[in-house]
Amino acid sequence: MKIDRRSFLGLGLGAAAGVTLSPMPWKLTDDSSIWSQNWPWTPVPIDGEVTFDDTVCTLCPGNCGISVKKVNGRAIKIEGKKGYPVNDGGICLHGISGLQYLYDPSRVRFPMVKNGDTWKQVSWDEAASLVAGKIKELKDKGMADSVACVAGSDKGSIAGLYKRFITSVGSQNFYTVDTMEKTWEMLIERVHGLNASAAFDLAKSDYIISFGTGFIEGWGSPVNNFLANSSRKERHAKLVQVEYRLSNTAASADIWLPAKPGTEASLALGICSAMISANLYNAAFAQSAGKDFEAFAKFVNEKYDPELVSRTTGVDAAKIKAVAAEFAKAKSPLAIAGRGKGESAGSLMEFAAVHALNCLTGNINKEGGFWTIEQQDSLTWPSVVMDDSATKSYAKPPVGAVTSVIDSGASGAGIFSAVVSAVSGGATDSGQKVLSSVSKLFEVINASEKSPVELLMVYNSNPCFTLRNAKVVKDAVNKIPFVVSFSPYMDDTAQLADVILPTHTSLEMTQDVYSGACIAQNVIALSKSVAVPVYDTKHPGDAIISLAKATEGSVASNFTWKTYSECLESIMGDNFATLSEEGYIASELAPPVTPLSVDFSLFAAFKDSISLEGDAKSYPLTLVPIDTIRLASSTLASPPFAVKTVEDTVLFEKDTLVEINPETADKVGVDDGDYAVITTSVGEAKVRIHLFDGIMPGIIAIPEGLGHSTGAKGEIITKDGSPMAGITGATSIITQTGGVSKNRGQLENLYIGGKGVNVNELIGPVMDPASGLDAAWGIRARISRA
Amino acid sequence: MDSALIPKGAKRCPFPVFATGIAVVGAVLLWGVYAMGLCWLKGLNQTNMNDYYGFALWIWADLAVIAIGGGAFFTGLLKYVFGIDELKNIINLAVVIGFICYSSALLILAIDIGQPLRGWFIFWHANVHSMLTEVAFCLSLYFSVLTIEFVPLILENRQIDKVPFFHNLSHNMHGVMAIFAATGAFLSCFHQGSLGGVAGVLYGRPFAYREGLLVWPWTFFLFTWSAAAYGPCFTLVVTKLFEGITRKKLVKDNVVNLLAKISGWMITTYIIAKIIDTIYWMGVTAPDMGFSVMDFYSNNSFYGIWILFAEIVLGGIVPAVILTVKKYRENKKLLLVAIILGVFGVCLNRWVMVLQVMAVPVMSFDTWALYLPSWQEVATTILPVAYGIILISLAYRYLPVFPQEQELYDTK
Amino acid sequence: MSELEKKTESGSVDAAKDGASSEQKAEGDSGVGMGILFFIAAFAVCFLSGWLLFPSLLYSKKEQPFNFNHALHVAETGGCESCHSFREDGTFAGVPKNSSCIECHESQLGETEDEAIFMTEYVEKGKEVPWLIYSKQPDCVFFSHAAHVTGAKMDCVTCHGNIGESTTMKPYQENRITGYSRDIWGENIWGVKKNPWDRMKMDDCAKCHQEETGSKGACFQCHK
Amino acid sequence: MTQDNHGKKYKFGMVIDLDKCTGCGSCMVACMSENNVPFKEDETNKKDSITWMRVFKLTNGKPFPETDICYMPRPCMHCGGKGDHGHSPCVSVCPATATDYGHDTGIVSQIYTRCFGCRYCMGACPYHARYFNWWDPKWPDGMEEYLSPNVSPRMRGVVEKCSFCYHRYQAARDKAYHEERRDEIEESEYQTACTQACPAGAITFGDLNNPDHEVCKFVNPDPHQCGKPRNPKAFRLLERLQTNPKVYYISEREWVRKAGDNYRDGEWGKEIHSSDGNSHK
Repeated sequence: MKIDRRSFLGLGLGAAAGVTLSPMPWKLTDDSSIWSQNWPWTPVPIDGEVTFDDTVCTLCPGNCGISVKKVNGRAIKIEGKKGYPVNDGGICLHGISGLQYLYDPSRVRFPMVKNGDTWKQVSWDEAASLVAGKIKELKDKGMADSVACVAGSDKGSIAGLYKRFITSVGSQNFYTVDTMEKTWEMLIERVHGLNASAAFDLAKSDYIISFGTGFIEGWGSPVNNFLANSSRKERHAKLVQVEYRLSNTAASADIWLPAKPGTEASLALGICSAMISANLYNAAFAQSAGKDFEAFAKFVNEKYDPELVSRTTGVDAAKIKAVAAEFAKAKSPLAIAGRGKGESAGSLMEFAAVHALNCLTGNINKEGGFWTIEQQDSLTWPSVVMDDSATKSYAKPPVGAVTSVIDSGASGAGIFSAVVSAVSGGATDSGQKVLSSVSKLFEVINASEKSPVELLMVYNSNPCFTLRNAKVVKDAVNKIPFVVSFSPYMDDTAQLADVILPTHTSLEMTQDVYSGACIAQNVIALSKSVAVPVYDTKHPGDAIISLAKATEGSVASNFTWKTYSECLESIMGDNFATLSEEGYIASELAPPVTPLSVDFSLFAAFKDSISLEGDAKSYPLTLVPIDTIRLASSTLASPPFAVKTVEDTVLFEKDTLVEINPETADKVGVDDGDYAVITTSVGEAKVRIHLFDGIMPGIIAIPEGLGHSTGAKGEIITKDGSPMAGITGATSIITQTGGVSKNRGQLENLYIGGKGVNVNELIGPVMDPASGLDAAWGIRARISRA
Repeated sequence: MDSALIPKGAKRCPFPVFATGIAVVGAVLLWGVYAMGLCWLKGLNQTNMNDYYGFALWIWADLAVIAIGGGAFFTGLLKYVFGIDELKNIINLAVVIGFICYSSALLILAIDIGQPLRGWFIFWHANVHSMLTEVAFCLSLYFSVLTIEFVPLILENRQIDKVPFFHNLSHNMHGVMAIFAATGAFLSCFHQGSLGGVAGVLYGRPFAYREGLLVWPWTFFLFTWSAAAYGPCFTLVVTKLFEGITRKKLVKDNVVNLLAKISGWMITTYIIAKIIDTIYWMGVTAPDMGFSVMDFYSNNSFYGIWILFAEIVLGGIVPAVILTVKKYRENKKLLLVAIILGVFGVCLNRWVMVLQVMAVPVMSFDTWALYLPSWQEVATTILPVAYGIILISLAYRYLPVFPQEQELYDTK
Repeated sequence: MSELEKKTESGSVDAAKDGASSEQKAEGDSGVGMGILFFIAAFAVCFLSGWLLFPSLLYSKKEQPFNFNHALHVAETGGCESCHSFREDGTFAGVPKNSSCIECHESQLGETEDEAIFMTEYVEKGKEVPWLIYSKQPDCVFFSHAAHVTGAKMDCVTCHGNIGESTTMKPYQENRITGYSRDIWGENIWGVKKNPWDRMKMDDCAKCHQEETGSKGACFQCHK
Repeated sequence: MTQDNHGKKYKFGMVIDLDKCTGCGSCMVACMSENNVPFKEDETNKKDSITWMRVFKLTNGKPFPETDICYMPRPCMHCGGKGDHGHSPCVSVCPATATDYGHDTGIVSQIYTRCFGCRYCMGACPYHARYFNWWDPKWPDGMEEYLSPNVSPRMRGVVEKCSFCYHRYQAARDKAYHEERRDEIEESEYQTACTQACPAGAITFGDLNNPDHEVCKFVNPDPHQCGKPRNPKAFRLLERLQTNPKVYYISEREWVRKAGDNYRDGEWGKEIHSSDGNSHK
């Protein structure tokens, strides 16, 4: 048979015709496009029954009520809980992103011990006995006071347990990260003689003067303030914002008073002066409740006449008087202080100057006014038992002890002690109240040749990121021989730890929650676990209880509960049953039984605002942080969704952008988008320039919440040597899982980590002589083109 | 070596020289193919396009090659429908260029879409209101027509022609070519127009939007007209290029001058229409939407009013004058300047109607969006050029593209 | 370069041959005959494999975890709704979960092997049965049972066929390329349908919508 | 296709009070979380960052201390198009009918599985409301667990945009059908995720055809002028382009209202008559 070209032609044509007339090409065309519609690497979430689980968000002290939407029991979305007293359905962007914290790539999957450059997986028991062993060793040597703990706050039962642990061991070294709430508490103690927290009834006030607060930028209880701000707009209640930069709050305000930075207190006293001289203050209240009012009146009239104040602040005297008149005439005027989000303590005397305005109107403990909320001890702890060595060690003062000196005018120099928080995990009843500061702690460690702290426990805080002069804090942490982190994430501090005992994230655990953040409400709530723990983590309460048990002796005897939930039930008393059922208990605010007194002598003791670090010659500009709600700047880093909302004028690629006025830019010789170097006495950083008309010339503003490190350096060795992965808690409920990024074998969060500059590496702490706490709100700086 | 395939009596460079040349261009082609593969496998993240620049370099290249490939339909129209017979001496080249341009355009479109496997949805699930649907239908139909027009030329290859069947087929196809040319001209008119319509209908984009007739904006007609006007310029540029490279005369001057003259008059009429359109747009259309002309040409680092000047004066009026005035047209150098400017002008017009449209901010608080293509985009844009060079070289070497070549050679 | 050279060379050799063969036209008949023969052979092979082999390659077959007798359950419970019910929010629960099965199957009912598998493998282990859903629509589809069953009062049979009368579960066939159940395209490889439930492609939805409501409906009506 | 929106069953729309908006970003995140929007390591190139709801920051351009800023949340405008007939800029250009106008709801759909990624609609949209999936969506290990089944995750190579949370409308209809209400839906039953989340209560959502709905009361749309707001403090973005959006903005601030459209020198504040007979203000 001869096969020629015709045969081939026939073969080809025949095949083509045969295929064309069969369904194959047509079906394949259709199917290949359907394949592209269902790519196996694009996930397909499984449908099912929808349920809602209500709980309380604990990402920030705002504590909003949230509803977690679930499909087949799998949490898919977080929404604000309608009708909840704090937020009534509203929710902030971090709260919505809550589920991203569950699966954060930097989450620590299991307990780990640092071994040179690597991390080794250990069991919970191994980890606990390792830490307990160290503590026992120190205790045996009589060095129990060298055990310290830094916690995010001292509110609630979990913080109580950690404090109780430190106390049981025999140490006073329990520290919390100080916020404006602490300063307000100290102020109330000094001015009104009350053991109470401050609260502001912003939703009902008809005239608010805010001294640099980020009223709608995360200050106080963020969502509650958003609601208050909108209700304010509806009620045509006025907001006056005193700030050197057109922040979102300033933009939302009716009157923006751009006072020079650092002169806010003077402006407040200027308004006081205007009110007193025009006889616009609540004379009846000042006379009946006030002590030393006359001295204060004389003081402000002499030193803070509006004309004088106008010169220092740069705010027109007529404007000062006008605001004073409006403020005085308002039905429920309110003055608030606490810069930015109020995440640092701030200056006590500055707060005092602002609070003088509230005291002049007498709008205290009334609707729409300033409230003193007595601190309730709703938890009943069994008293702490200490053995001899613990008692001995406990007598030693804390490493970070500070004294606060207030020159209270006529009455001369005096020392007053601040309150050790009422929600103590079992302080001894010696009544000794010692003030300490976490910034001071690290300062002392750094200054000492050998660290006075031998063992540091870090719970619910990230001091290596959030404290001013973070680099120095890191040095101090490195100096401490043994550091135990309870962080769920490989954050800036956990990276420096020797042992990590990873705890649950907020959605995975139950805890008691108390209204705070200066909200004029009384709410106690139970935040419930709404998600199965994703990794081999423990409830922080259980973690410390098991550590106490491993420590044995008197320490263990103070922790007789089997689990945290048993502990919570027993110490909460009657509230527990109600909370388990209702979720929260809200009660009306009630004024204190005793009539309010005001000691005006403190206000008259105002001298100067906290001056900034650095000399004006080498550092001609002022560097201040910008607080924005879109970036978390406290213990937790922002979740990917929140980072996505950050404008390209704040963060671009991996660079922080700083705001400066075009006028300043001209002088310095930089332009929009340029690279520049900021230098302060603390450090320097490369940034990019963003020109903004709304900022006062002479100021550089830098966003907070950036500059997190990426995560763990060094390899992680699992027990069985298998690559680190594995979600232990939940079963996979997604049919197709292809689009997952490769596990790096490292605990890195590249969505926020490694981006931008940490403000705290440019700004150092400044001790407020009045409170002993850190009152830094900026630093002197210079900037030059890079 | 390959002499058996080369048209009888035609002088071609030695095969190794040819092969080397093809290999060099082939390397560029492979680079383009590699980039194309990246785009298909990894997706369009390989480009520098973004959500503001959904249409970019490729779409410009697409529009530009179709515009300059317009010589095929217009020359075809003139020859077969209007019976201008001299043009038979250049029609083959016009068809080859057309074929290259249109196949390139289709290839570019296939790379440009995010889901190539679903590309056929444009036919199957067509939305008749979309200009792009019109483009897709006319483009692919006209490409089929061009293929049919190209086939007889291939069949004229010395060896193929020896087969009686092919010989007869070729002969018969020539006979009916007028019908195809007419169909092609009609289809081409439409899709050239609909490509113009693509930008013109965007009433959310004041820079591009034009009023018009029925469903077709003025840009529809301007695009058709400009393709007809400038397409022959490109045919002539390629002719001149060939003549330069081969150092041979391939087309007689009278043919060149005729096509140049027709092109000149077409450009003249086009540019008048374009100027009227521009003035109306500046004076009525854009102001109605709240824009002054200079809003479109200021506050950015690239798009200045120069681009409008370059398009209308350099790319329009200048070639129009040169090509319409006999004295200038017959000056070889001026002619070359004119046809090059013409090609530049029409390409610039397409650039403006794609890239500047995307760049101009519309919301008062939006900013200009400028973009630089990635290497993958550049490579895939060069890919059709390399492909075109190879195909046209092969055609020139093995097919009787220039019917007058022999005659001109002999007279020399 | 050399390759190109070779190709062209062989091409020209071919061409030369071609010239030769065309001259030997006398033998043309047999050449044409062979061509036709090859044409028919190739056509037949491709045509048949496209029709017969292709479908069997395209689909994979999977057995259900165990057999389920619909007819029996319908007889016992009285209708589809007793197991395939709506949730309170109007969503359709689809295939019931074990929790609703064990309302009746508290303990093993009957002696069938399938029942035993159900009890020992799933109920006792607290595992849901991984049923393979014949009528499963892709992720892009939002199908409202409420609109069709409650709103338009349609019968289950219209779309699902007579599955309620079946006593055994047919093997589940899955398109290897798309991952779709074969029931979406239908048994017939050309997609030809006799009954409304034979095929469940979008066009089938649209056809019915057109007939019943006068409009195919907007895309979002059924897509998500 | 030449039906009018007026008198149709529903015409869903949104009103955003720009004076209440604080720029907090909750709406953006609520949207991303509700709609399975993916995220990348670097999202700072805003021209390649999928944000169905995007909050723009506007400034009045004046020097310190006269400066003012305003945040403007921008979802998809769900344009009715010229004459409000449903020929939205994007719908009319899509070659494959992957985006269409729902005449019963006024909502512009986007069908990811139909879209083949030509991006013509993105060019057509002056609001930059449409986004292309340049990348395969990827979630960190395990994070896909939070994906919602109500919105299908998009694959690489297709366009996506705000749908006014259409799946919530679908769910509300399911419930209405189930309760034998046919598809009569209460105002509160269908609210978008951003509306629900906004802690400032700046966003209102509802049926513009229903005078009892808040949105209608706020802006008082004029049915004879394609829904143009009759409230003088309300405006629509780029009104003069005749895209006829269904998203309205309210502000007491004049500069903000002016920023909502383009005006040539001297035009602002005057009644503008365009050559096609439509009047604008």
